[in-house]
Amino acid sequence: MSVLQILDVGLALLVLAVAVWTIAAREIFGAVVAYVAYGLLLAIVWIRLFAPDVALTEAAIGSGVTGILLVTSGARLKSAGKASAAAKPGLSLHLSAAALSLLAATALAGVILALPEPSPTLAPEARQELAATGLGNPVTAVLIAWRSFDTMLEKIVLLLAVVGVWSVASDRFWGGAPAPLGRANPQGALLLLEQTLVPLGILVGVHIFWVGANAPGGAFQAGAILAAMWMIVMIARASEPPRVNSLWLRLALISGPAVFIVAGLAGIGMAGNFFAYPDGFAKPIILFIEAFMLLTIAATLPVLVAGPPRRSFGP
Amino acid sequence: MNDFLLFAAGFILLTVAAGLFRVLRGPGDADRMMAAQLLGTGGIASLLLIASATTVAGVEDVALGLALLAAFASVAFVNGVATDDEQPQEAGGK
Amino acid sequence: MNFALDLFSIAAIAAGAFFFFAGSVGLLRFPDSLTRLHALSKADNLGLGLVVLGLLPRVGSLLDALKLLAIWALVLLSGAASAQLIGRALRRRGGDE
Amino acid sequence: MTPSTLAGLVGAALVGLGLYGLIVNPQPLRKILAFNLIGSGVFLVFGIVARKGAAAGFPFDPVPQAMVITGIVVAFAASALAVALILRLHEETGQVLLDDENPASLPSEQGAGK
Repeated sequence: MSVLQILDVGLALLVLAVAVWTIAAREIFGAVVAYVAYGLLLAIVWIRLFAPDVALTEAAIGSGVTGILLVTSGARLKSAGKASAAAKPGLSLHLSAAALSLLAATALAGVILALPEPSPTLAPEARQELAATGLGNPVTAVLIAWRSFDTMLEKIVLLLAVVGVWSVASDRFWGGAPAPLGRANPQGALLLLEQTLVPLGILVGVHIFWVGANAPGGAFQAGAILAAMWMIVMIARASEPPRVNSLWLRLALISGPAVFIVAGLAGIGMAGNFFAYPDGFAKPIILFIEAFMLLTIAATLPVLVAGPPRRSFGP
Repeated sequence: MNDFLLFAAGFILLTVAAGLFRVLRGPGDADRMMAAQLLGTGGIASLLLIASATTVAGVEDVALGLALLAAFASVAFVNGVATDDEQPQEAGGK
Repeated sequence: MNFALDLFSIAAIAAGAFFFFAGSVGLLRFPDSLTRLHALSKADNLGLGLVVLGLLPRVGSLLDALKLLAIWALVLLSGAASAQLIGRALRRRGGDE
Repeated sequence: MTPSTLAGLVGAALVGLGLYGLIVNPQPLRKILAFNLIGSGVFLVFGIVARKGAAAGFPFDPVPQAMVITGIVVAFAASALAVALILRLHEETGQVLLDDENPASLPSEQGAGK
């Protein structure tokens, strides 16, 4: 057994242990901290699977932004009064749930062990497609060129989620702003972070977006980092969550899918098919679409975390 | 050399994971945050070591993103923990 | 020359790993939260710093070396700021008791 | 056992664990966490499929990886929507549990004004 194999097994056991703790922790806060740690460990597993793009997305959105969503909502629930005592499910439910989960996990494990060898793959087709787009990162090429329909519809799912979150607002708050993310009187250290880390973070985000064409990175990961930076600014109270009826916010939210659809329709005229990019222009078009997707993701994630409007009009 | 890098990565991961025991025990939320922060830094260190040993391209950017998000997570945690006392008793500060 | 660089890497990374080890032991064994915070910041700053130092001779390009240093700088910045934030939260809580 | 198979088995175990937590934990926020665990387990299974599909000079099949990236974002959107619904439920009824056996009827307007 080589060192690498031992490391893999250790990593796997660690991931499972932290996952057990997110389920078993007594308080929600401990569970969320464990979940964020779990996301980080999972990022290392993704690196071991040669998937740095996924590693970054998992760390940024799967663990970082989801973590702050749960911490913030947990704090809001707490500040609105102690959560009512949870009714503990009975032993029989525990046992049957355990049996069901064990069954599901075993079935899935069996499928994984029975995967055909060599397994079917779309990599050769992706390689061909990559040559046509002029990109260097196959994952970006798949996202924006080859399977662009999926990515566009996924952007629309994000929009639907925003509509859903906003629509649970009380009528009297409609058109107002969500509750502030941070506390009044932010501390000095927070302001220091806001003033030094955020510019650096924006730089890193733009860098990750730019290298995404040829190396791991791209609009999703960069958008998540920019979203995190915007949320730090809002936690430090240097800016407030925008009112839901502000025009610029809505333009930012729809720009990604809108540009995507326009580019797709233009493909009918210029290259004869929906989402066909004309020869030689594929790379600039892809980067153009990605730039607006970046904007949409960076705007959508904080809006989803901030939640529905709770104040009738901004201060 | 590669084996040494992997060994170091495993060792760091193991020690900071032992530190994760603080997440379990607490007692306070601050201790939990500290353990998560230590895991963040150790995770970045072992990520860099593993990447250097197995030559996965572009891992520096992933680690850069992780470093940013570690800071973001601690900010969010402190903010989430401290929301229950809203009164401005720290207005002056030091 | 190569051998000397490898030796340097090994020494620096081993020292970094030791600081992580010391930080974890401190986090587990120190009696109260503020001393644990003290142990944590040593591990954060020195541990990662030494590992980055040890990896520097092995990177391919100047840009990658700069990225490694930037990672360390980011962790230093956020470590310092969050230690301050956590310390304040602790002090506030401690005042109640 | 190859590292990718190991990761796939971890994914299977995570799905089971998340399913258990989803059923057993009464608090909705914990249910969302468990739901996310299931999600990441499924993503890991995708990861092993991607790794096994290494061909044509790529160390992985990029198509499942791209699907995982979109999937992570969609999972977050679903969690955010669920959180918004829970907070609204809490504002309306003052409780955070999903069972309607004891519908507490205390409208907490001060919670809404926050």
